Amino acid sequence: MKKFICVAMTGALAASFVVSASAADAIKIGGIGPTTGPAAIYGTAAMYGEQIAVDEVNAAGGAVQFDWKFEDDTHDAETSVNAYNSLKDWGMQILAGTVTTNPCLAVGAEAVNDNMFVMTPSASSQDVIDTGDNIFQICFTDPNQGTASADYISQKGLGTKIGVIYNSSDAYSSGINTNFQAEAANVGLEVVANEAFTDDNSTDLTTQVQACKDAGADLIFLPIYYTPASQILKAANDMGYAPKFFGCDGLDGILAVDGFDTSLAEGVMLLTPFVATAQDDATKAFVEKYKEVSGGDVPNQFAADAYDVVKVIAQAGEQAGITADMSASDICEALKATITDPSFSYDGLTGSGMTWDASGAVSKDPKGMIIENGEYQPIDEAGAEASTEAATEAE
Amino acid sequence: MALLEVRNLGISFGGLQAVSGLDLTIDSGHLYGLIGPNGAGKTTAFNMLTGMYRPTEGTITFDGVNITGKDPEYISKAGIARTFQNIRLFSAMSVLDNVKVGMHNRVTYGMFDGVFRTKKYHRREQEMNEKAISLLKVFGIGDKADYAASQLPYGQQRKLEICRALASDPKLLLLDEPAAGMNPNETAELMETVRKVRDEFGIAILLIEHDMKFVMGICEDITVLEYGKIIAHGDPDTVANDPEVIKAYLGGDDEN
Amino acid sequence: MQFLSYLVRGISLGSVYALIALGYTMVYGIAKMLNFAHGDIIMVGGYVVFFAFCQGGMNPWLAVILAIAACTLLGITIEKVAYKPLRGAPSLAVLITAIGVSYFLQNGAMLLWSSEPKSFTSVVSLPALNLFGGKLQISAETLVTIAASVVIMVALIWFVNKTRPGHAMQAVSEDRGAAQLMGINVNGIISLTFAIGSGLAAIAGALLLSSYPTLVPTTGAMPGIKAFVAAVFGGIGSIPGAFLGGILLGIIENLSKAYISTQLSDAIVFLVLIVVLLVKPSGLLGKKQTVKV
Amino acid sequence: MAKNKKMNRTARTYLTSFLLVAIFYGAVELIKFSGHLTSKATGLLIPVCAYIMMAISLNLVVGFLGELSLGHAAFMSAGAFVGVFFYNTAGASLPGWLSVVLAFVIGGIAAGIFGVIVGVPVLRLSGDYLAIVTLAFGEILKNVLNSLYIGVDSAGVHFSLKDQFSLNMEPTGKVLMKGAMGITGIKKFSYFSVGILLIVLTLIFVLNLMNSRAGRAITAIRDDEIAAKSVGINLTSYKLMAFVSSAVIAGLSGVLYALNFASLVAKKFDYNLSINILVMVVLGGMGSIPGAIVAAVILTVLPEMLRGFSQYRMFIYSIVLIVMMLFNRAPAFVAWRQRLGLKIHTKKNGNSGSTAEDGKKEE
Repeated sequence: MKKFICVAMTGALAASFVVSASAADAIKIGGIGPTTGPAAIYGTAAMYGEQIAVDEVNAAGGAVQFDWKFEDDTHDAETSVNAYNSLKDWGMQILAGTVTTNPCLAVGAEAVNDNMFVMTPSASSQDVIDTGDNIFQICFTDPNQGTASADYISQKGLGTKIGVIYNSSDAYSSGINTNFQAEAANVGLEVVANEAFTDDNSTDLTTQVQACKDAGADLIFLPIYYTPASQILKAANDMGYAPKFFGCDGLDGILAVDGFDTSLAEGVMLLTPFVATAQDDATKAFVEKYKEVSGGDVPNQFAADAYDVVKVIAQAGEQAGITADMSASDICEALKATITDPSFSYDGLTGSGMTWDASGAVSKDPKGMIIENGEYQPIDEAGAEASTEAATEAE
Repeated sequence: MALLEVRNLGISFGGLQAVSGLDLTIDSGHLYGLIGPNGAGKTTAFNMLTGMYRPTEGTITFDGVNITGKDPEYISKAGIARTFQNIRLFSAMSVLDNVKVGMHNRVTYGMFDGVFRTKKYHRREQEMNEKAISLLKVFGIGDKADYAASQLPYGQQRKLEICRALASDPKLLLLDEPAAGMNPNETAELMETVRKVRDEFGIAILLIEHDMKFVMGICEDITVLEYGKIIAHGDPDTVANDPEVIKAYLGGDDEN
Repeated sequence: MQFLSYLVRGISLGSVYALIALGYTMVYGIAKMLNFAHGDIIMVGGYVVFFAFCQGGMNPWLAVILAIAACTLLGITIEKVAYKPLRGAPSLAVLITAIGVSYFLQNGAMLLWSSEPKSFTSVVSLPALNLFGGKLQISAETLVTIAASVVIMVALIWFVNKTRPGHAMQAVSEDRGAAQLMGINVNGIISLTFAIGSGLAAIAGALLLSSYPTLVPTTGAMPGIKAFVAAVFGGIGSIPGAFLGGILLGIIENLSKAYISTQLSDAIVFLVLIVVLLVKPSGLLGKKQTVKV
Repeated sequence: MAKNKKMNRTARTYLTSFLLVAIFYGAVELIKFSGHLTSKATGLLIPVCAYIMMAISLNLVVGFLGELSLGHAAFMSAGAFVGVFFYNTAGASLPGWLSVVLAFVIGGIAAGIFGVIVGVPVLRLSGDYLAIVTLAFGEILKNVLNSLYIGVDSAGVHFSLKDQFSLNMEPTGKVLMKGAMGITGIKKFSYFSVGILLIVLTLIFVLNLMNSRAGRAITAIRDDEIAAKSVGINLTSYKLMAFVSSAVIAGLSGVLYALNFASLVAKKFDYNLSINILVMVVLGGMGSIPGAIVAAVILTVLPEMLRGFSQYRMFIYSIVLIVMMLFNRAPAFVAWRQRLGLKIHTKKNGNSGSTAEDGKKEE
C-alpha cells in the first residue's frame, strides 16, 4: 500500500512537472503574494485588487487583454520562487508582484535572469529595485517614506519629542525606521524613545507604549501595519496617554478593522497615497467592486497598489504595443522603455501623475491625512505640498 | 591479594541508609553469591560496585586499584561487567550488535576509521564478529545473531545479556538475578553455563539470586544481606544453617 | 513606581500564559502528549466569543459559556478523530498529528473568517484599579485574568486530588496499562482531559483577547508556544508549576522589554529558560524523574 | 538463512538509499535532457536536496540517538548565514569555485560550533525538556539574527543589535547584514549535481558512521542509556558526536539552500521549519534513511502540487498530513494493512522506529 502511494505520488509528480504547451491569445500576467499564513491579509488584498483591475482592463476591450493568475507564497522566499516558477510554467509574461519585500528580493533575482518585467505593488525596500533594471515599484520606497515623514513632522511642527514603535522583524517597518531616524537627526527632531517589537512578541505591546509615555513623547511615529497599530492605540487609551500618532501607508485600513473602536483613531495622522473613504469616483467604484469580490471587506493600500500595478502595465502595454505572442523578455524591454519615458505618466488610485525613472522607483505624492469623525481628511493643502517636496527631495 | 575488596561500603539516599558496612572479598575465579530478602540492598550494592551510584562511605578496591566513586565507564574499562535484574538489552539492535557493543572498549577504532572504512576498520570489525559469534555459540544462541534482541525468547535474552557483559573481557562479572523468570530446566541449564563461563573464561562471578537451589548449588561463598547489613557470611552449608538467615527468610520469604 | 507598573504588565501577560499553560500541562500530564493544537483551540474560542459577544451582542457570560461548549466539543472531536487512533503508536507520531491539527485549525479559520484582523471588545466591563493616586494602574482585565487563573488552578488541583474522575486521571497518568487493568476507562478519561483542556482554552481565549485585542487566525500560535514554554519552565505535568511558569515568563518577558531590549526579549526569555532547566532539569516544580536501575 | 537476513538488512539500507538518490538524479537529468523539465521542478531541485540532507541529519538525532529536537532549523540557519556572509564578503574576491567550497566549509564548521553549544544541555536533559531547549536555542538564534546589523566602511566593521541607524556608518559604507532584511544580493550558485553530491556524501558519512563502533554506541544509548553506561560507553562524547555531526550536515544543507536564493532571512529558519523537518523524519520512519529521503521529497513537493487549490492549499495540506500520519502509524491501520498482506518489506523500518520509542518509555 505504501509502495502504491509512493508510485502514485511519483506519477503525479512527474505529471505536474512536465512542460505542456498552451495557446496564447491574451498576455499572461501573474501575481504573487501571501494568501495563507500570518501575512495573508496583505496578499489577499493584493490578489483582489489585481483581479478587479484585470477584469476592468479586459472589459474595456483595449488592445491589451490579460490572462491573469495569482499564486500564494506564504510570505516565504522559497515558496515565492516556487510560485514564480509555477507561473512561468503557466506561461507568465509579466509579473505583478510580489507583495512582500523579502520574497520579492528572491523572485526579483530570478526575474532579472529571465528579463521578466516586474512591478511590485508593495515591496517597498530600496533593495528591491536595486536588484535589476526590470524591477519597478508603485509604492514609495522605505527611505522615501521614512524621510518624508520626518520632514513632514518637523515642518508642520507636529511634535518635539518623538517616540517610535516599529516592528524590527519586518523589513518594511525597520526600513522606514532606519531612514526616519537618520532624517530626524538631520532636521533636529528629538527621538526620545525608539521601541521595537517582533512578530513573536507582539501579543503585548503595552510596555512599548508605556516606555514612550515615560520618556515624555508627545508624538508617536508608527511605521507599522494597522493590525498592531490598532492594539497600540487601545493600549495608549487605556493608560490615559494621548500623544499624536503619525503613521505611513501601512496604517491605512485601521478604520476597517472589524470590531475596532474607531474613536480611538481620532486624530491619527498618516502619510498615505490611498484612503478607502476618499470621495473621488475612481476610489468609490473600486471600493464597491472590492466589497463584491472579497465578500464585504474594505480595501487597504495593498489592494489599491496592486490594482494600480495592473492598470499601469495595461496603459504602458498599450502605448508600447505589446502583444501576447511576444516573449517575456521582449515585452520587458518594451515596457521598460515606455514606462521610463519622461512623457509617460499614470493617474490611479494611489496618486496622480505618477512617473518612473530608470531606477524603478515611483515618483508620486503622498497625501497627509488625518482621521476626523471616523473619516480621513486631508491635513491641509499646504501640508500635502510640503510633503511632495520632501518626497521629491528624498529621491 | 583478592580481586575485589570491599570495605565498610555504605550509601544513604536522603537520610535513608540503604546499605552500610558491606564487606566483600572475592578472589579471581571465585563464584560468589549475594543473597537476602527483597529490599535488602543487593542491587544497590551492585550499583555502587559498577559506579551507577556513588557510595557515601567505604572503599572498593579492584585489582589493587581504588575504584570508589569512579564512573561506570572507568569501572567497565577496569574489568567489571554486569547484567540487570530487569533485562536491559539494546532491544532494537541485532543480537550480534548487542555483543559488539559489549566490546566497545576492548576492540576499538576511531570515528574516522568507521566513516572512511579504513583497513583498521575492516580488521577490527572482523575480529569483533568472530569473537561475538563464538561467545554466542557458548550460550547456544549463535544461530540467532541476526535477530533483533527483542525477538528472542526470555531465557535467551538473559543469556544474551551475559554474553554482552562477557564481551568486555571482564575479570569480575556481576549477575543480577540471572535465573529470574526461568523454569527449572532453564535454571539448571543456566547453572551449567555459569559454571562453564567461570571455568572457560577464568573470571570471578558475583551473583544475586533468589533461587536458593541455584545459589547453594553453584556458589562457593555466600554473603547474606538484610536491611542493608550483612547478617551472615560463609560457604553454602554454613549460611543455610545460620539461624539469622533462616529467620530472615522465613520472616520475609514470599517469592519462592 | 515605573518598575512596579512594568511588573504589573508582566503579571498581566503572565497570567494569560498561565491560563493557557494550565490547559497544556493538564493534557500533557494525563495523555502524555504535547497538544500543539492547544493554541489554535484558543483562537477558535476567541472567534466564538467575538461573533457571539462583540458582534452578536450576547451577554458576555453566555458568550464565554458558549465558547467553552464549542471548544470542548471541538477538543473531544479532535481527540476522537486524530489522536485516539494513534494510541499505542510512538508518541512522536501523535505530536506530528497535533501539528497537522494545528495547521488545519489555522487554515480552516482563515477560510471561514478570512485573514482580516478583528478587534476584540473586552468581555470585562469593570473599571481599572488605580493605586498610589493613579500612578499605578491595573486594568480590570488583568485582575480578572489573575483571579481566573488562580481559581482554575485551585479547582484543577481539587479536581485531580479529591474527585473520583480526578483519581482515575492520576492513575492513567502514572501507568496507563495498570489503570486499564484496574477497570478504569482510559479512553474516557483521556477524552475528559481533552474536554477540560479545551474548555480552559476557551476561557483563555476570551481573556487573552480582552487584554490584547487583535484576533487573527494565527492569534493562538505564539501565545500557545510561549505557554508551552511556561509549562515546561514550571515543570510540565505540574498544575502549580504551570501557573508559576506562566507568571514568571510574562514578568521576564516584560521586564526585559522594559530594561534590556524590546526586540531581543524573546531571546532573553528563552535564555533564562535554558539556564533554569540546566540548573533544575525538570523545571521549577516538576517531579524529579529518577531512573531505576 | 539468518546470516543472509542480516546481510540484507544493512546492505539493503545502503542499496535502497543510494538507489533512491540515483533514480532521483537520473530521472531529473533525463527529463531535463529531453527538455521537459518545468521551471517549477527546476526551482524545487535545490530546496529538495537541502531538505533531504536536513531529514537525514535530524534522523541522526531523533532516529538514532533517540532525542527529540525541535530546533534543527537553527543549525541550518547558522550554516547558511555564516557561509553566505563569507561568500558575499571575503569570498567575493576569490575565484568562484573556491569561494563556494570555502563557504560550505565555513558554514559547516559554524553550525558544528553551534551544535557544541546546544549539545551541552543535551548532556543534562532528555525528552520533552530537551525538546524545549532545542526550540529555545532555535528561537534565540532567529531573534538575534533578526536584530543583527553588520556594516563596513573605511573606519572598519560596525555591529549593532538594535537598528541600522545605530551602526553610525559613513554614507559610503556598505551594510552587509540588515536585521530583518537579512543578507541580500547573494549571487546565486545553484547546481543540482552539487546538491546530489552533498546528499551522497551525507549518506556515506551517516550510513558508515551508523554501521560502525561509534554508531552502535549511539544506538545503544538510544535503546538503553543505563545498559550503555554499564558497558563503558561514554555518553557525553557519543551524544555530542551525534549532535554535532547532525549540526554540521544541517549547516552544509543551509549553505546549499541559501546559495540558491538571492536573499536570506532568519525568519525562514523558525520553529515551523524545524517541525516540518521533524515531520519528514517521523513520516519516513524514525531511523530509516530511505524513508527520510522519500518523505523529504514528498513533503517539499506536496504543497507545490496543491497549488491548483489556491486558498485551500494549506488547508488540504494539513488534512493530507493528518491522514498520512494516521495511515502510517495508527495501530488499527497498520494491522489492517498487514491483514491485506500489502506490507511486506517496510515492516522493518516501522518496527525499529517504534521499539526505539518504547525503549525510551520504559525508563
